[in-house]
Amino acid sequence: MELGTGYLAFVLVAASLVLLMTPGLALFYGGMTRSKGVLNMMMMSFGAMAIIAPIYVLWGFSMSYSDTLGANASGSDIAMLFANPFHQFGLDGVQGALGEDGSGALITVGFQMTFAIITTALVSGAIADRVKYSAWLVFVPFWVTFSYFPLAHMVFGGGFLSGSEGGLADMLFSGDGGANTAPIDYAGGTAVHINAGVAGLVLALVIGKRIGFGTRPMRPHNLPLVMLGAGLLWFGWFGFNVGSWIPAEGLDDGTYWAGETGLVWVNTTVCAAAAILGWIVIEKIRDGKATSLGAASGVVAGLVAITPACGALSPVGSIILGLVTGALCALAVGLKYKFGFDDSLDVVGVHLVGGLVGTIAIGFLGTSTGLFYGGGIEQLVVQTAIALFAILWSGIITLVIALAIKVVIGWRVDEDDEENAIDSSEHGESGYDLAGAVGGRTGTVPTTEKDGI
Amino acid sequence: MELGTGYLAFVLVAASLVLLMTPGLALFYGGMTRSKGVLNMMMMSFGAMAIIAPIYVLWGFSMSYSDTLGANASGSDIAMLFANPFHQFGLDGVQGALGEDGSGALITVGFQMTFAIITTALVSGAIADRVKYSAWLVFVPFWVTFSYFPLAHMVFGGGFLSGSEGGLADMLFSGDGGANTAPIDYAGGTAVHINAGVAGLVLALVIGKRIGFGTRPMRPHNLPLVMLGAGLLWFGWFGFNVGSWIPAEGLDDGTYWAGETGLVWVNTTVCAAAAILGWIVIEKIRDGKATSLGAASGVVAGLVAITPACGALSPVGSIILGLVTGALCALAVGLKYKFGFDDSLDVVGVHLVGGLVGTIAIGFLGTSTGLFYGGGIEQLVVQTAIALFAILWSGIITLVIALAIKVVIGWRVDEDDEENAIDSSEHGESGYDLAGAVGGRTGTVPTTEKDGI
Amino acid sequence: MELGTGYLAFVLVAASLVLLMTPGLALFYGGMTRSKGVLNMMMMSFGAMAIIAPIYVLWGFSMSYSDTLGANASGSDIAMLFANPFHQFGLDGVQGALGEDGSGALITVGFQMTFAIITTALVSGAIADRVKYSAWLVFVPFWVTFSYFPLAHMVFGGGFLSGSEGGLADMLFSGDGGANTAPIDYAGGTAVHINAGVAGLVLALVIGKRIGFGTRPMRPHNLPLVMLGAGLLWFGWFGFNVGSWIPAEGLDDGTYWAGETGLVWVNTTVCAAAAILGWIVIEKIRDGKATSLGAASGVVAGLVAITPACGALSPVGSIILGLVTGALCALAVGLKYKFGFDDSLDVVGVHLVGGLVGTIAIGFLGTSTGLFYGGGIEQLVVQTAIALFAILWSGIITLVIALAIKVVIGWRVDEDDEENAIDSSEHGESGYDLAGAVGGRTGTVPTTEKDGI
Amino acid sequence: MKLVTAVIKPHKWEDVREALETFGVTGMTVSEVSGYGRQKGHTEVYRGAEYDIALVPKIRIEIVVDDGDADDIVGIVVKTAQTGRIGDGKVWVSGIETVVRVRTGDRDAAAI
Amino acid sequence: MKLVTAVIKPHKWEDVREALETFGVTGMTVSEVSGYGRQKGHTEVYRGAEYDIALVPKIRIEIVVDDGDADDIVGIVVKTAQTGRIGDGKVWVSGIETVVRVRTGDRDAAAI
Amino acid sequence: MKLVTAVIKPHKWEDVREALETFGVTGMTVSEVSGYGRQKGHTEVYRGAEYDIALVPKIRIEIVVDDGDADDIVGIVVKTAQTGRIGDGKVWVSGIETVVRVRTGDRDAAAI
Ligand SMILES: Nc1ncnc2c1ncn2[C@@H]1O[C@H](COP(=O)(O)OP(=O)(O)O)[C@@H](O)[C@H]1O
Ligand SMILES: Nc1ncnc2c1ncn2[C@@H]1O[C@H](COP(=O)(O)OP(=O)(O)O)[C@@H](O)[C@H]1O
Ligand SMILES: Nc1ncnc2c1ncn2[C@@H]1O[C@H](COP(=O)(O)OP(=O)(O)O)[C@@H](O)[C@H]1O
Repeated sequence: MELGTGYLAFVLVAASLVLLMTPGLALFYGGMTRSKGVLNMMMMSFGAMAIIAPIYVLWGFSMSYSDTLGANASGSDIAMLFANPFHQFGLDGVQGALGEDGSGALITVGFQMTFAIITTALVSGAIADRVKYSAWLVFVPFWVTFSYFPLAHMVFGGGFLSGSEGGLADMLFSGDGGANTAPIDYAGGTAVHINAGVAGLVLALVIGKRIGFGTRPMRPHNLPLVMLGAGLLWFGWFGFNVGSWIPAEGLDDGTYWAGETGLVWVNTTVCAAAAILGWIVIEKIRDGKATSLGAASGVVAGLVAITPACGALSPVGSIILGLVTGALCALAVGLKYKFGFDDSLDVVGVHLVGGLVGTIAIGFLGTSTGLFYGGGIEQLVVQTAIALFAILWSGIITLVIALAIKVVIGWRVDEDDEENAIDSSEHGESGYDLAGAVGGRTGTVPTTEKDGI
Repeated sequence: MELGTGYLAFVLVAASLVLLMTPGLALFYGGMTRSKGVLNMMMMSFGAMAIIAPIYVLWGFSMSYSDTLGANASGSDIAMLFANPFHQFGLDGVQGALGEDGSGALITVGFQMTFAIITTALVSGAIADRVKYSAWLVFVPFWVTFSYFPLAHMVFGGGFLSGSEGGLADMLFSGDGGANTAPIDYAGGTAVHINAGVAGLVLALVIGKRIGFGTRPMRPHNLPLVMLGAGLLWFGWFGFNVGSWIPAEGLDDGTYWAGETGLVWVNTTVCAAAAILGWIVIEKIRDGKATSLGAASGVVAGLVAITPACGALSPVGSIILGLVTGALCALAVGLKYKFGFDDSLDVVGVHLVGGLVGTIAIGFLGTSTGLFYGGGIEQLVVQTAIALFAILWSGIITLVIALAIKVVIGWRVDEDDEENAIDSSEHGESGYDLAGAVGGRTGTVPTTEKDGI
Repeated sequence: MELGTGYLAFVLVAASLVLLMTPGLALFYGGMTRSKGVLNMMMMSFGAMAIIAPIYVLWGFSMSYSDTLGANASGSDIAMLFANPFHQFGLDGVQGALGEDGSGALITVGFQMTFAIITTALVSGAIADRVKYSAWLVFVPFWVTFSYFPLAHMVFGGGFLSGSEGGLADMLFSGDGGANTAPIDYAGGTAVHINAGVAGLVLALVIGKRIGFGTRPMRPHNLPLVMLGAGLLWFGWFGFNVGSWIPAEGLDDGTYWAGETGLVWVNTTVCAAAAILGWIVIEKIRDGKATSLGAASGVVAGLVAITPACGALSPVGSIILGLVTGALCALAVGLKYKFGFDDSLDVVGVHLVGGLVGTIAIGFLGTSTGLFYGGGIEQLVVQTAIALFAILWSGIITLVIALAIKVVIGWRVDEDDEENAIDSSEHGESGYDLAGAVGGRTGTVPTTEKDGI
Repeated sequence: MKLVTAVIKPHKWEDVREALETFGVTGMTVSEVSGYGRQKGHTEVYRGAEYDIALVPKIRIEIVVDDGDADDIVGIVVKTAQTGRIGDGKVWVSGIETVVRVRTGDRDAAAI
Repeated sequence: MKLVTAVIKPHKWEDVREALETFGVTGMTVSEVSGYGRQKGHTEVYRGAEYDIALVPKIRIEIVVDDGDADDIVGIVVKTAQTGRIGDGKVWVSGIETVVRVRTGDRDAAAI
Repeated sequence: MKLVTAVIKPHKWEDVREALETFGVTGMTVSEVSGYGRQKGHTEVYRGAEYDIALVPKIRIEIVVDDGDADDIVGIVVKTAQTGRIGDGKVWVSGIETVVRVRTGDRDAAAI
């Protein structure tokens, strides 16, 4: 079977699905904050969309992929870390513009763009309810440029964390030119989840706790919204994982595509499902009750863990990964109270922990090279190495940006505004006005002198 | 035109769409309960996802399809009812795992898995606001195993309710080896909707009424959520119906696929639309007003009815089916007050009635064999027969499981907890905390001694 | 690469995506009204779905496309404006019904049907909270028949606003039979957005203001719902724009499809993103704060503007278009206060203004024929001409229908009902009943004598 | 004139309303409030963090009545709202100086 | 000191607030309540089941005032909130012993 | 018996509750209200239309107490709810004639 347009049609859909993940995340996160911060939380995601999509066209794609998809890089060392941002600036020379030979390169651009957006939006969960919107809008372009694009290049663009010559795996496990044990990261355990999780941790530390953290109630204000968000994320994740299939030499026909995408789809689903189980079982044991927030969190944790592993495990292996991840993340979300950092919506507990579990689990559960399937220790070492490198890279870059912003413009809103309502002080709005027939229990006449154009 | 990867790309999308239906259903149902039970309602759907996806990999697929997709069955009588659960246990031997010849078998597994999930989740609407979550989690695996998998095998897997030799239709209408009048059930009027509807009825009878049913107000707490759910269900249903196309001998090229999927898409849409009309017209006449709950219910009723019929009717026939179904279901939802059973969210009135109407209507409106198109009475008889058989099968199986659970662990939560709030007693949460700046009108400090890992 | 089934699979998905836009719009609009009108607002969208889908099968498709897709038209002048509604009444003779040669014609019918629905639903935003539901249900079929179907025929069906012989562009810029400068409207800047925007304006003028407009607070009651709606609209818009690709002679292979759809996808996304920026920058300057309603509105404004232009601009051009549109629409939504018409949810400010900007911008930014790319003035003139013609057509048709309804049945609900709650008076419902454990703070026993069937 | 204020369990509201209607009370003003008292709230758990929800939902009813009716009305509320379980609520009576019907300007007995 | 409690129609709130402000009232406490009275509620229908919604939304205003202002304030509220249609609401006055401004501890006249 | 009514800032509710509990108050009734006063609201902007939100969220607490405790309780509330910033709220005291515990029918001192 030829690969044909079916494969590209799916990637078009996949790009759309991943784009939907960011509004989905906005709901997932928004429902989890207090009602006075729901809009600010959602606006962080929408702000990431607003800024990153144009940036991706301008230099993001070039910086992540231009060497490999466009002309060849010089082969210099820096090219292992990121590609030339100016080489295909503004998508210059990327094929597929109107009237040109298509080849689907712009479909890939679209698909990859959505990854940059959602990864950055994920970070915002760590800093709910206390940050100047302007500071966030400054953080976004710097972080995506210096943390995400390079890691995407390293992992997906043939750079340092891929199996390429001169890469990390090559340093570890190939003697003189022999093939190395290629790192496995199907859809972004490292570049996406570990990256976002570490960034969340660093931001939470640099920015500090919400007023009243650990002493005042801060419970989710709208759990149906959280569950809706989890549902949309799950749906979108099929784009994320299944759409990440790439034709490799000799494995580029439609039959192979059908086999592998089917596997990825099933693995993605059963891992998320099993992670619900893992999470709520821990809750039942520890707290006495299975919660809906736990179920929604389990969905996301399972999806995070299967992200790097979805092409490397069997469906049964994916069930096991899901159970383990759900349970571990359910325990990990308590760490912030122990260590006293206010990772408000558990970016660390879900994305860093889930990303680590998924990335490293491949060393055990990978059907070709995992320990449990008779593989050696190499894959496990390689997986651990790329995870650690991603932690380091993201940690350092994020720290530098976060401190710079702290010094130059400051992160925190005014204390009074934080106490009162960040939605009102930062956005001049409030999320809900549900009072029956009052039509706003408050308020006077809109200033009709406002002139419009 | 070759069938190519386009067909499989659509099935991948379709599987994702049907997966989304379950969170969509959770919203549809959740919005319809009282606010104190919204999370419990949604958790029944999420619990179905958590349990059934892994089960489907372990024995569900094998039990539904292994004989036909894998090796041949023995041809024994029991094989008309269900396939061997252990034959492809854990998807063992299902082609498409990594590195194997793909053929898309795993895409099919994914697609079918989502049917098992949504069918089971549908049942939960009958028992809102009063059931132990643990009892539901026990019910799910037994019911899906003994009611859904067998019916799926019988209808879709070449078993007793398909056109196969030795099947029900064969018993009725084929003399000595001649071709029988094959039953028509495109995407699951019997296995899905009649099955879920009957199960809902049986559970409602076994479990009993909510405290205050018929005497206290129990109106939907969030109708925009209900309409959102209806919208997502409609969207997902395109996966459900259109994705159910299967290449048959001689009808397996891309041109035929394009023709039939287009027809199915259009029929699905117009039937749902017409059923809105049917429903709200009845409301206007009977109650004086067209309601949004009526419109949302009409959407679902129309989609239920077109499920078995979407490939067999003309678009104009589908409009007629929609009008009739919408009207009938609008009348049928009143039955529970008349007969005094508390089918809380009308699984019977919508899914059982809608499923019956759709399944039987094929005998009249089917363009090839329906009475109105000059066909004989055979199709009508066959359709009625499979509907009755599905009612019987589902009714008996559900009754046995429901009574066993009643005796062994009991279905109902404590009366006080039911009066107070099931979300709180079963899940330790409450759905909303919208109070402006209070950040929880209630509550004290989170117990920060909780230790995490 | 052959076009194959991948292209058609995408259109099937695209049709489903566009169908989802209408519930998405219902949320977007519903969240923006006061809470006492949320259901009425959503019901206008659902009513449009209920009525238009069947109509489209009956005469809509025939009236829009039958001449070009079916048999040839007579070539009469009226055929430039609309096709024969009875030629393919009930889809009679449209290929693709069961057992026929497919060719995907019914997939196209489905896709186009969703355009008719969403366009009509868009109009309802101008008349929130004050209109009899029956008046709306009467307006819908007349408007879609006389305003939308003809404009769709003119723009997409080879009629007066396409590049066809005897069309508007031909009148302007082709001398003796030479090729004219064909108008560019990829997915409906004129037929969809200008059309809906003008209709909204006319209705707002004919129907008059809400009681208290400009003097009483009328702020959005549920902004997370608005943002969810915007997210779903964005997602659905990929179907709208990308699915609008049509194979043209010589440009009908898969490679060309992949190139152009990739471009359309990227343009759609970056324009929406940039329009968020454009909108919130204006807000920041004018009001001091970037709002979530502004961001959500920016998304929609950007999507509106890129609708006609998505195939004609470069990605960088699309960013510019987005910035400009976002800013202009942010200013334009104030006009209604200045001129004193109550276009409640800014159909004019967003769809008319956005549609005009996008349609006309092609004259500047179009990479083949735009002024900034060395093209002449012709494209700009043609674009302006089709926009003006669409304004005229829609304006006149809408005015006639609106006045007729005003005279015959009247548009407005009773003043008391408007003050009190239109959801209650028109639909007998209220949107929310969130009160914790009360289960409805109000109400008595449901009338159980209601008889059902 | 007297003002009777009653704080009761939400699911008793319908019964109380009916009993008062039967007695002849034609109007009252109702609000949703939260009660704090012997009846303890419950515990909620969000990602492992426990919240002690101290307040329980209650319905608060205000009834302006003629001096002579106050005792009867208190009696009716107490009787109808009683379940005998902790948290049934309180009823209290205070004096008011005047009451006016906004629609007509009528005062006191004529106003209710 | 007196406490004036007014229950009025929601859409009259803005007018009442403005009138009171003009008179010189600098503070009040407002809540959303439901009223039960001569003004009947409406009927809702969900899947054919009718609900008789007995309560109608009202706004409840509490104003602590100097003894001498009470009558004027009652008059203003009655005048501004009046539409002449059933359901316009009630206003009642009761005596209070003392009022304290939390911020300063000031009492009575100085506290409002 | 006395009724102490306190209108305070929402984020002070927890502190006030604890202080009252320590003092020995075993019950109260709480509602979410909006305050209008010297503390001005804020401005919201929706698509360029400005809304002057005059009301700010407050918590209203009602406590029925023994005559002798009223002063102490007012003092505790004032002390705990004080931030010294405009908008801290008011506390007022009025006399009530009787209070009944619904569960038991107990009256007055025995009822609270
Ligand atoms: N001193 C009080 N002042 C005002 N309201 C009170 C007081 N004590 C209790 N309440 C109200 O009465 C309700 C029931 O009181 P609680 O002590 O729980 O039970 P019971 O009245 O049966 O002893 C409380 O939830 C609260 O709303
Ligand atoms: N006896 C009462 N005590 C307290 N509030 C009352 C009483 N009677 C009426 N109300 C309040 O006044 C509102 C208007 O009363 P209603 O009888 O409907 O109309 P009207 O005052 O015009 O005769 C009611 O909705 C209720 O909130
Ligand atoms: N005269 C009054 N009657 C009733 N409540 C009042 C009155 N004045 C103020 N309040 C309440 O007290 C709150 C605080 O009052 P405000 O004037 O803003 O500040 P402060 O009390 O610090 O001077 C108000 O929000 C309102 O709820």
